[in-house]
Amino acid sequence: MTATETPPDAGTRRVTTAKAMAEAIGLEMRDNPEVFVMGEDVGAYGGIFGSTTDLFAEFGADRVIDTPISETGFIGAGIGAAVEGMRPVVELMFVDFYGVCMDQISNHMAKIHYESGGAVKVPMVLMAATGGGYSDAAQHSQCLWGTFAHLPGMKVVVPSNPYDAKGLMASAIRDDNPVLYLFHKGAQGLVWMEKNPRSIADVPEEAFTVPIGKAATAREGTDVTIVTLSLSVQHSLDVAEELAGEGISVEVIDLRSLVPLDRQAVLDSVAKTGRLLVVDEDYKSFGLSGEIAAIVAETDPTMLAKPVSRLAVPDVPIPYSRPLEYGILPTREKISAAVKDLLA
Amino acid sequence: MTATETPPDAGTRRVTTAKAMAEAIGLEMRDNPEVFVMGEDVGAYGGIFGSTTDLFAEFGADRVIDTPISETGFIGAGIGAAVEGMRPVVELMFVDFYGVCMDQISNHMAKIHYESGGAVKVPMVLMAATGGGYSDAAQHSQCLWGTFAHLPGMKVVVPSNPYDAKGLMASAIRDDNPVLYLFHKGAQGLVWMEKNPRSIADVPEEAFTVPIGKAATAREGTDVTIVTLSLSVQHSLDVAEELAGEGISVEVIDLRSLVPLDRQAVLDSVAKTGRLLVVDEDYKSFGLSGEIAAIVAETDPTMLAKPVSRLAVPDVPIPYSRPLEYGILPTREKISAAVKDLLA
Amino acid sequence: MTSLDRLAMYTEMVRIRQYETRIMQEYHADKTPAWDIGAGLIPGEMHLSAGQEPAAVGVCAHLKKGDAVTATHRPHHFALAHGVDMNAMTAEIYGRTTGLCKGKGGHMHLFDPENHFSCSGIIAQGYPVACGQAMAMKRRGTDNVAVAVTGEGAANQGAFHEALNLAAVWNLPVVFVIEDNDWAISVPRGESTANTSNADRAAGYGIPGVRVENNDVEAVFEAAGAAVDRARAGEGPSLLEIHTLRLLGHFEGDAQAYRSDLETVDERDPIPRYAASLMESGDLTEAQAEEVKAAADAEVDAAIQFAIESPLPQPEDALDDVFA
Amino acid sequence: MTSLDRLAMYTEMVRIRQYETRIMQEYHADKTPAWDIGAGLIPGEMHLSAGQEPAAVGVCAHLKKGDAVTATHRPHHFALAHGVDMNAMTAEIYGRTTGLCKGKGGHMHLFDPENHFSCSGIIAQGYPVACGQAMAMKRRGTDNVAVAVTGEGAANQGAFHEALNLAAVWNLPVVFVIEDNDWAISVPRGESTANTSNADRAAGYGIPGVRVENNDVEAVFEAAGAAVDRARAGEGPSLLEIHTLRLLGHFEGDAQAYRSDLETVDERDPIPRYAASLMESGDLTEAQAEEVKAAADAEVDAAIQFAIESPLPQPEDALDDVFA
Ligand SMILES: Cc1ncc(C[n+]2csc(CCOP(=O)(O)OP(=O)(O)O)c2C)c(N)n1
Ligand SMILES: Cc1ncc(C[n+]2csc(CCOP(=O)(O)OP(=O)(O)O)c2C)c(N)n1
Ligand SMILES: [Mg+2]
Ligand SMILES: [Mg+2]
Repeated sequence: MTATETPPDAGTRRVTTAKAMAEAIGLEMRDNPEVFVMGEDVGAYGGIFGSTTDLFAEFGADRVIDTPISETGFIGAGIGAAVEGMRPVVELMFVDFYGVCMDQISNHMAKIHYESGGAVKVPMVLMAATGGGYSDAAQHSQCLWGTFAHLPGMKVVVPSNPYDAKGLMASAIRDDNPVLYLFHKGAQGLVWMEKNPRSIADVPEEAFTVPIGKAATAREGTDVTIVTLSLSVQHSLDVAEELAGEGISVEVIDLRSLVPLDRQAVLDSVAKTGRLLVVDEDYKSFGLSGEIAAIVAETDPTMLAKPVSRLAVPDVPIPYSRPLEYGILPTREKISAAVKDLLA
Repeated sequence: MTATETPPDAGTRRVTTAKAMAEAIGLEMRDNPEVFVMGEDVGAYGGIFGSTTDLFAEFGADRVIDTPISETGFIGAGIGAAVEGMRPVVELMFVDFYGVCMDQISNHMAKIHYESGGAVKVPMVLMAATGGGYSDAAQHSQCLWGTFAHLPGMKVVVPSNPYDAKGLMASAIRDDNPVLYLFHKGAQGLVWMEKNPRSIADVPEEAFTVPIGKAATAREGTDVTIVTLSLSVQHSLDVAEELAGEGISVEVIDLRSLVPLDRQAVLDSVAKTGRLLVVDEDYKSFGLSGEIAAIVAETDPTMLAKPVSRLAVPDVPIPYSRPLEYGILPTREKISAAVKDLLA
Repeated sequence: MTSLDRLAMYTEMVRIRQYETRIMQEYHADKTPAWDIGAGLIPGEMHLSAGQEPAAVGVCAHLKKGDAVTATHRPHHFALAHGVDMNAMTAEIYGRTTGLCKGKGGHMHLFDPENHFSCSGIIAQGYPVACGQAMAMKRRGTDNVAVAVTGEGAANQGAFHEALNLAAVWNLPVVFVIEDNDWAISVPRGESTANTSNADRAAGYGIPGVRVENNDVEAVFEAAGAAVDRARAGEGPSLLEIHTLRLLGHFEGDAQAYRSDLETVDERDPIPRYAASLMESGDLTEAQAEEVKAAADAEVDAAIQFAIESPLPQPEDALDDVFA
Repeated sequence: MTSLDRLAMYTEMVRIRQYETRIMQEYHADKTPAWDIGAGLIPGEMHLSAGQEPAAVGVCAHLKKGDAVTATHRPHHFALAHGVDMNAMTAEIYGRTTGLCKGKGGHMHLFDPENHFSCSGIIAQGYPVACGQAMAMKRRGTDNVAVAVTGEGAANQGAFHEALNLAAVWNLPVVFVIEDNDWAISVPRGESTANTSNADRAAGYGIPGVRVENNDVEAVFEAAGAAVDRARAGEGPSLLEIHTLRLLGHFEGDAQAYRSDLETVDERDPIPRYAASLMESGDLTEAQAEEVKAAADAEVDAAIQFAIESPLPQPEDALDDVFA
């Protein structure tokens, strides 16, 4: 293993999130012949959202495998290969397609280890693109991380930037457990999509890991805590910078993984600020924003100087037309307004 | 329509939950030729958990249709029939099998109305058995209502007793929206399963409706609020009766539906007691118990005299062996202990 | 097939082509210089059907009031051929309140209940839905049929199998159509599919399976006619695979670097070929061809005009229509 | 097939039958008078394989170390025939810490990584997993094969289709086995399946498909041998449908009121029939038959004894093994 023990400094090499993911996979593949990639259009195309860029050229069709449009078939095959000790990295093109293969994911990938009483391991990474914001409508714009995090037996990783994307991918591949790796299309740094400059950042060339289960304090602050993840971290940081100019000090907690969930990071920050805003691009009810609020409510509700605020998709399918879609997404404007409401 | 406006008195005719469901379906079928039933073993067998008892004898194979083991196929067919104006009642035998047909459920059944801008209706009932307690292990014992309630576009109904089972089924069939009707095997009153006497109760013979979206105060109390649903209502009522003898007054809120969720019923009760225990047989994290806690935390955390308590399956797959399974289920003993903890 | 039928089919093919061509132009018009998929008057993914007109036109020529079509992520040709209003469809693609779905659906979710037209962006999932539509038609004693469309890539999805078996066991009036355009995004048919003709799969369900070669609208018309007649007569479902052509990228913006057959794509365009053949047989004159194209262009212009002049929805409209 | 092969197959069939018979007795022993599925030493659903021994024995006779089997909700016969330890398996069914899965899995989730044996209670979902096992075997250059089992009801599930296509396109060493016992719980094959032989579906994937009639272990042996050899030789997957017999209810407690063929079930029992044929051919004597049965009974007794004497897990053990 070429990884360093503690995450290295980022250096000065600027890389997109997509490229960072692909690099991490490539480094693991060089290191370990049991690692291979499979999914729709992961080969010559390089993954619709760039997650396997250049891997086909280096490793060929034998280790970067284009599949038929048979998600149950090839995710099941990933599980079978993992059970036999290989380390497949399988791509589900859009997380929205989970419904055609959810049995393999939640009843097999996630449960075999437990059902077997620990006798069988399933060291597999399932990666999928999430999120909206570019008018791809109800079946291609969901986040759904709350859905997966609710179901036991799989880790759920949600990077927000290139550095974490690379380090978390390395950790995911080396993990002996199934890891669902959800990357936001809008944070991939793709040339053909509107993007935040935070999607292109300094990333070390060598392999390194970011531990799964540790939140990051993306920005320190004292007035309000924003607990968030994925693309919404980028928006929240933008808002925090802007509000700093108005004398409002926002702390931004980037969860980085939902399973395991770094409860302590949430509690520590809320203990400090007394004000909690959860920003989530997934549906509002019965999901992440409720869980984060519950963590405080079941630990010590008196920590809260104000009721918890939840900014998430208001339990509607994602609409197509831009004004409609931006009407329900957690935009910078809404984040900013929610922070101010908490301080009002 | 033969239904009365307000739910009628229960009368003195004792009926199991399973029979109550089947009766409601039968009454709607007599009334409306567009209603039909489809699923695995719903015909001569009468539904593995009795939900279609005697319907085949009355209505025949043309309206009570046994299907191949093709859940995507026949749930999709239910959607197609509903889109054309019929009112299919489709059974998914165990909710655990959702993974082989979740795309039809969450990307089609639940979204077509919205995607069509309201132009298309999907008046369909999807019913499924939930829950454990009889050693059916990880793939046949889940509740999963949190999973569905998180996803927009379908109502989610969860009766706890025969009266509600009948009235909610009638409402579900008459609803112009897709309704997921989740019934707990352990509350069906089946002859071949351990049961609480509350699963056999007085139910009127005629058709009637129970409104979807209204929680019931299953028992009034002043010291602690238990918010719960389905079989856990029965357990909670048992505990409340027992604790009454010890001078502890427990209020039991039976949610009856998760979508729409009767938030006000939760808030009113907690306002009164200041102490909230959520009892849920679904997985703990990112689900119902978090949502209920969040409702209080985002409304007024100062209502809480004590931190919220959540008793749910502790994020493990359901194990097979009885001591293991009862180790993770929300049993009467654990409910009782949790209530006492809230008062300690 | 009469001369009039031929002319009608040609006209419809041109109408669709002119539509797709204009949508392509409009789609790209305001996305440059920094190409952004979410920007412009038409945002989001755009899967155009240029080259696949023979499939839609040859099949839909047999459909009548009350017949249903469920299409895919690439739905425009079937929508137009099945009679969906061009104005309302275009307004939907432009995300306007006058759109089929008031801007909520978009190009992959076009719903027209009057014409029993719908589509879905999830591969092969329209097949089961068509079975249910056919159940309703059959139960109500009509002779209507449900047509379900997928691509050849979709024929490897489980829903395909379940729907074919269901329709066969229940003897439902469904015509299952596969548009084989050789590609599923970047994956060629041969790398994804374990046989050369999906029509062979029909035998596994005891139903007729026909493969139409050469993207020939008249051959499609013949084969589809037999399948539709069979369904109307209560004799059950059929499977029809149509070898067709993806003239453009998978979606707009697809550079097609992977595409081995790119060079010969243009020469395989079915429309000039059909025009030539109709002219040779005397069914079409140059002047008629000009007229057909001009009429199509005028209709398309008007539809785009209608769309652009229609209002965009308000953000808060997003909260409506979750429940009826 | 030698006389020894025949005797070995007979012996294994009897071993399985004696096992299932005893499990049935034990299962019901402590559930009366008020029959409760969750009560007793063996709680939960119980799907027994009595009558289906020819399928498991005929197929597994060809398997060797490193070969994998994925079975279904009705897994005991394949587990035993594939070499899963009877003690550990029985202890699992009794929910004990000495069980294959320490009591976490139960009768539908038996995992034995040493023998590459697993099963799942979800219809047809073992088929794709077997493809992945076969991928690993092939990539590692072994000549091992993966066997995947389902019932005939399961052959209408989408996963079946996806797995067959995948294995065929990738030329994987898989043997797909369908146990056709005529019933899927209460639904007869004819009402669920649009053809009379699932072997016909193999052609849709360009792979060999064979149907073995008559629940005949020797015919299964022949057909399975060809399929396994083909897979080992790198020639790809095959589909094998075996017409077999569900001697008992779908699960224990099933009254089978729906079952039209109930009367003739006992006379179709494959074991007495095979015994008679072996005696006729001189491959088996009465005394040998007694011995075989006695040995099986002794082994089963010991396994049940082992299970009953093993400790039950502690409630808090439920929290372990979620993550490695
Ligand atoms: C279940 C599912 N998997 C994957 C996709 C992504 N996807 C959209 S179109 C497409 C290729 C479809 O190929 P084909 O069926 O041949 O239709 P074509 O695009 O050629 O018309 C894929 C993989 C999807 N929409 N749904
Ligand atoms: C996806 C799914 N649907 C339904 C079931 C419920 N179920 C369990 S066994 C069974 C019948 C299976 O029939 P078959 O495949 O013929 O196997 P057999 O029981 O006859 O061995 C059904 C419907 C299931 N376990 N999984
Ligand atoms: Mg294609
Ligand atoms: Mg069977």
